[in-house]
Amino acid sequence: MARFIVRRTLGMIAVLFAISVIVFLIFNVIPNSDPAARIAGKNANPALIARVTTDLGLDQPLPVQYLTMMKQIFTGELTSYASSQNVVEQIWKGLPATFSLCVGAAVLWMTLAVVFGYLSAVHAGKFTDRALTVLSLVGISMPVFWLAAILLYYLSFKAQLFPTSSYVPLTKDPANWAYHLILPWITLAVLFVGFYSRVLRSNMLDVMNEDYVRTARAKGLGERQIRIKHVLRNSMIPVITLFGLDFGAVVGGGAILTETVFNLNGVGLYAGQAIGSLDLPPLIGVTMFGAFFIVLFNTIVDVLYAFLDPRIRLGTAAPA
Amino acid sequence: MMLSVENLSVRFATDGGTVHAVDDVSFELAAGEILAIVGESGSGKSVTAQTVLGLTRAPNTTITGAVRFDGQDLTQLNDRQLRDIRGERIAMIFQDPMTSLNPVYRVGAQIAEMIRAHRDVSKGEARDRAVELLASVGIPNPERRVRSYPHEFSGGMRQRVMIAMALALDPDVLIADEPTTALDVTVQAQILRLLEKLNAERGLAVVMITHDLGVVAEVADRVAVMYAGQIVEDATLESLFYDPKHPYTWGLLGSLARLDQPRPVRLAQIAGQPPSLIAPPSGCRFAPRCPHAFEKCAEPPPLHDGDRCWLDLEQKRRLRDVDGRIGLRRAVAT
Amino acid sequence: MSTRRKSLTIACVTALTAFGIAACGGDSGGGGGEASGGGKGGDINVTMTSFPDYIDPQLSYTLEGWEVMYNVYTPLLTYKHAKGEAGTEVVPALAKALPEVSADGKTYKLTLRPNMKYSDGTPIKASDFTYAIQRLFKADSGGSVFYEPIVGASEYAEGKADTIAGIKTDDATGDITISLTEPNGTFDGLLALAFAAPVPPTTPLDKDATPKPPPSSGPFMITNVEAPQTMTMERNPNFQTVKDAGATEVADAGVDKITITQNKSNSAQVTGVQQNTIDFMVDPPDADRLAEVKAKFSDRFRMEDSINTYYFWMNTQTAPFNDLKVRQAVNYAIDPEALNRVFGGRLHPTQQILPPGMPGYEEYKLYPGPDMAKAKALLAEANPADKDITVWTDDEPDRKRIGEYYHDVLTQLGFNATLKVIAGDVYFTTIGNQSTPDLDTGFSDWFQDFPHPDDFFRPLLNGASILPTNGNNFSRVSIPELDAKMDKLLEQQLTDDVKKQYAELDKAYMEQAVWAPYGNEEFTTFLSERMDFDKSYHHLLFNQDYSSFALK
Amino acid sequence: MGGLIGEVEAPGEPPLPVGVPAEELRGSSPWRLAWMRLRRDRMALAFGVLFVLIVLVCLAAPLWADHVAHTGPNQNHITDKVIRDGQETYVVAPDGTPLGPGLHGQFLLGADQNGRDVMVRLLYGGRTSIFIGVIAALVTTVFAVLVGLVCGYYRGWIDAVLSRALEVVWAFPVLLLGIALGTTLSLGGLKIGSLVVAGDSLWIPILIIGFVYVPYMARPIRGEILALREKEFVEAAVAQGKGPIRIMVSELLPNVASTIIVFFTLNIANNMLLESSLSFLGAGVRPPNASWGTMIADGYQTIYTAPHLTIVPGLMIVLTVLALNVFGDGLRDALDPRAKIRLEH
Repeated sequence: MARFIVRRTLGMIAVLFAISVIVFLIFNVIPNSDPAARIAGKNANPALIARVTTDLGLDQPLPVQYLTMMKQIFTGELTSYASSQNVVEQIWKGLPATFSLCVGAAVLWMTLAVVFGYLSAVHAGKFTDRALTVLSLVGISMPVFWLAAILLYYLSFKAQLFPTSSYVPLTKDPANWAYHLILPWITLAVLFVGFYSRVLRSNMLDVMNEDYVRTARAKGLGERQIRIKHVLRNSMIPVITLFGLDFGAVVGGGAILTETVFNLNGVGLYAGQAIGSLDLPPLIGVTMFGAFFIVLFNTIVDVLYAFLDPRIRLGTAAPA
Repeated sequence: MMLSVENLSVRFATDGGTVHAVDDVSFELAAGEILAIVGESGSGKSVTAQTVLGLTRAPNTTITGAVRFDGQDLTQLNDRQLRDIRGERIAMIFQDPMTSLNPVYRVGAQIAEMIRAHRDVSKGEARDRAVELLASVGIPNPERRVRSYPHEFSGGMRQRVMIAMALALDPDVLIADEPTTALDVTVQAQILRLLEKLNAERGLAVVMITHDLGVVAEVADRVAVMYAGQIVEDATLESLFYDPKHPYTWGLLGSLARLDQPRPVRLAQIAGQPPSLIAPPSGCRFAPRCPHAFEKCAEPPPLHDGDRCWLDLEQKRRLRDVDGRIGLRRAVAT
Repeated sequence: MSTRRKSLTIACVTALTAFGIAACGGDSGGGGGEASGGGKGGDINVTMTSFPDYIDPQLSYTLEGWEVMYNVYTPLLTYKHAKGEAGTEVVPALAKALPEVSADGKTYKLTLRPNMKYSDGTPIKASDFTYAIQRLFKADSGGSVFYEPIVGASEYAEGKADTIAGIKTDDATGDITISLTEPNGTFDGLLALAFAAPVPPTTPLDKDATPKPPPSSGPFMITNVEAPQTMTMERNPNFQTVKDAGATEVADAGVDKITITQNKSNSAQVTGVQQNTIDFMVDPPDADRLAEVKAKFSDRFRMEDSINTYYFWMNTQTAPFNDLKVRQAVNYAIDPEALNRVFGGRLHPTQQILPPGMPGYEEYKLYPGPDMAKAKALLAEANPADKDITVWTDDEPDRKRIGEYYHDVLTQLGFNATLKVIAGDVYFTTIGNQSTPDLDTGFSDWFQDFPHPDDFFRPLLNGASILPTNGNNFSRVSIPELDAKMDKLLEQQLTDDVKKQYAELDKAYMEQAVWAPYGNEEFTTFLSERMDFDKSYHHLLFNQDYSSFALK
Repeated sequence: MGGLIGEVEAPGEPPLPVGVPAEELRGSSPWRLAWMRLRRDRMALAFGVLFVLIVLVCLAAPLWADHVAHTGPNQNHITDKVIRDGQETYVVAPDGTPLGPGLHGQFLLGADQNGRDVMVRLLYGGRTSIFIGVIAALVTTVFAVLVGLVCGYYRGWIDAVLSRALEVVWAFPVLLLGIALGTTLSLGGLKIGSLVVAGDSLWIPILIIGFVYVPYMARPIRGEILALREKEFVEAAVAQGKGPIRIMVSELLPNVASTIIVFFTLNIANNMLLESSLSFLGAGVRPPNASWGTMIADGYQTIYTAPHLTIVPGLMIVLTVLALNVFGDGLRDALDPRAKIRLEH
């Protein structure tokens, strides 16, 4: 097991390194987005621009600039060119909002997905199953930001049931915290509820025909106990794998849209702004933050896979 | 009488039409007796066995007839009542041990689960009982192996676990649905020894479903031969092997490779295919493949004193003799 | 002045999250508290769509930033705390009187008022002014360009000298002498900017002081900053020392505490002020909410003039816009009424360079329109060979729509126009960079740095302002005789005759149709119920004057 | 009971499906079987037809523009006037509120803030969105199949390198990568050798979306090819001296054809969703051309006064993507009944 973890961490570092290089190159290739010119202000003369360039070390060769930037990330000094705010600090400040959104949405979509998937599998073919299938398919087909706009317009504005967008810290006012996050949770969760419930449904239908389910019945277990302890338990393995990958992707950047529309000042919103203003330091910071989570959760999923399904021995090639 | 099946019929409604898997099957199982049900695949023997424990109940199934056990008709019990029988009074083991155990739970836990489903015992007690059971079926150092997962056992060992699980609540009847088919010969023998020991020591009545006459010869007290959903012969072991009454049985015996005789050029086999169960032929179902069929066979023969065939006893004994062995000779231009 | 708002919003979305009910961001501290605090004071709540770029007098260079600095850091001179044109007059502040200017106009003498104290009690010394100017250069501030005429400034900037030769101060007597390399009629105005506001030497010389702003010399002091979400300003206890020293022109605070919060949703701000959970919103309500606000809240809402001009620049050095007729055709084709709708009726139509409220403004219209037929006729006459042009605009929602309108007008005129919409933050540096290809025409706006006509003509139309990077003369206008006239006028003080000549300069440029100007954006004052609507006023240079906030 | 194959006395003949007359099964390829299954799936077919209908309607955009609405998609009519129930009304009122929907040829769905006809833009926008969705799916398929084949066939270090590359693209937050590339390329366009792509051409969103989804498709294809690689018929082909290219194309590719087709349809749906997200964040289709995503972004500014400007384009996306998803599902069940293909979201 330890060997496996070491191998995967090395893989993770390699991937993160590759991503940091890619982002660095993408943004250094943009024509005339030279940060020095921008900082020097509107009617700066060449002398002032030259001074700003040397101060920011932008006249160094690219590799040197890249190394200094990487050093700044790990020492937490990375500051944005546009607004001179410390990037690491801003990301740190955005964490509560992003995590509240992602974790809350994850809990919502996993519970609903399991309930919907279980119901439509148990009542396969009947009305409940068909209704839930249609609902899931519609759920998969909706653009996240559009759903957010519609929910905000009808529920928050017209019906005034929910407050407007913006994040209320959990520590200050838990009730308000949840109240402000209900719509964002729903928006983020709808897509995954649709997808996961259908994956769970087809898995459960497969598992129901397995021999060990018949054995369980022959052991005199109750139908409900069989469905939950045996059928659901085994069908959840692929769903949990998917969850690991998707949760990483959502925390890593997928939440940009939801945070932007609901104006939750989390890492996603900060990422959106960083790109809007083509500001390299925050962008590298945010992308590394995102990629770290995606790769981290990929590894967690592989390790978790072994616990979920004892047949998988760690150290062999991770499941494709 | 421990268990008696009376006129059991099982029909499945499928897209292609209604499949008459089991058609008017009746047999009895005495306490401590080992009854073998033998037949080709698709003859309905597994369906019959599973229907006894109500495992074939499904929206598209219609089950008629009765399964009398301990004064109750199991076919009429609802799911709740049936659960008190399953595992407690009648236990079952299946053909493929590789897939019959849940891969993600430890073996001990699966056994304990069954015990706690029927007895109000603590987890610890159930676990200890599981260890005893594993020992009783001959699994080495059971204290450690109880914590192993199914994929950490060989086929034979896993079948032993299944048996251990079946014995957990000291049932009266064990239904074994082709328990040795998926195992290689040496392991097969061990499993059969184990079943015989359990039958002898505990008086456990066993219904052994198999298509292997070798297994039948080794363990069975009585044998029922099934063909196309019907029992065509019901006899004691001796009379089946030495005084078989039904041509199909002759065909089965004839196609056995014999050590005590010169190797034939080609093994004899029964011509033709088992009939479609969607539109079963009227009259004797074996008639299309029976070289001795005659007009009477157009009428469906009843099962009386152990045999479902219109030939009289004398004709049977004469026609079954093929070159000094029991066999089903190709129709001679008689 | 750099773009009107240093908007960090990405494209269309965050700037205009279209609706909302509750008050601004939850962690807004004293949000929405009713009148509290002693006497006529109070604790009021202000929201901005974009937080100030820096809370540092020497670095801040956006409207939002200057609005805060005006009543926190007092320079030697300041602009009169008054409504309308009166507010463009320069009056003495920390200095006893207006500067004595030498005959050759190159030496300025001022004296600092005695025993004044910053908000943290440190005494205000004459050398603090030198320190402030030094900070401008060491911290690479955008405003340092204005103070380069001071002798020894560029040497100090490049590090060749460790003090600025041209500034002599005597802390005992408070005398300050500044010598310039050549006379500059606007220098009084420059001394009145926040850039030149003295700060104690404890302020970091070459770093942004936003995390811990320097102590204040104005009516308010900064007590808490959490950029870019929220900050609080409170009454400066030591401001009395400045008033006792005779600085009567520097207005006092009308409320005890102001909490400023960033709220990305304009609509949420509008609703907040309507429901009195927000006391003042800095930005004007969006087009789609403006009608409703005008109708229902006329008792606490009004339009305000602001000195700015919105125009389309045309590259006069390359085809097809090097032909005067083509440029005139564009002026005929543009319909200010259409663009006014993009601002929801907040655009005062115009067709000249200087905006109303700027000294030297005389209204005229050379190309009465919209007259598509005349425009097409002119274009047919000119018959430019190169019809492929690129139209540039910025991706902020209202500017994108202006760009789309202009692109459609040019297409109807027969041009083969492609629209290029780029990120707001890099727009001006991109079109200001000569190496960018296809710079034919596009959107631009200009907000005055200080109320002097030269601040419109020099950076935008003078030949010398065509720079390799960061130039603002997007039309690349270089007319030697008009440049010479501009330089001559700069040396004279702003008399009525000089204003007349600036008006003629305006018309001269428009005869060359160097731009297609279409409007001057009007700002708004929108207050909550409890605020004194009549007392509050809009300052021409610094937008809302925070010292005019008061509760009813 | 004639006609049953049973008559032929061949030892070990596997029992044929019970009760199905012989003729029907003779010589039907997997595609015919799949078509038979698909034909029975009413819902999938219905939605398939719906998708084709939407495509046709959008393709007919010029007809509607010229003959009914008499305006192009980008034409501003801010200060024009239109006759609405009797009297002349401004297309965009002085205070900036645009004309609402009404049962007229012109401005059927009303105008947007620039006075452009929303219905015309919706149809042209549909063309753009669907065009990007389909072509990007092609791009993804080509790359994914290439990578999948090469990895699966050659294995060894080529597989390791390409898989690591896939992992890097996979680890990149999809939206961040899309926006970053979108905003950067829109500034200066793309110059690869002699090939010059203008800053505002549709090819930029197409290449970005196509590229970003390659890992989602390449991984499962690689998995299947790896499994197929072990099969005897591949060894046989090698033994016959066939070159790697021929093996990959003629032996391996047909076997993953059904996976590719299923992924292709579901990929179009995902691409349209990603395109709308990118356009919403200003990094997808460049103004002034319309796509459903940009229309939602524009309409979003005035959702308070004119909600239909946001709702209608969104509904069109949902309808089209739903049609593709349902049809794709039907296709997957038909082509691969044991549904082993999982489109990992």
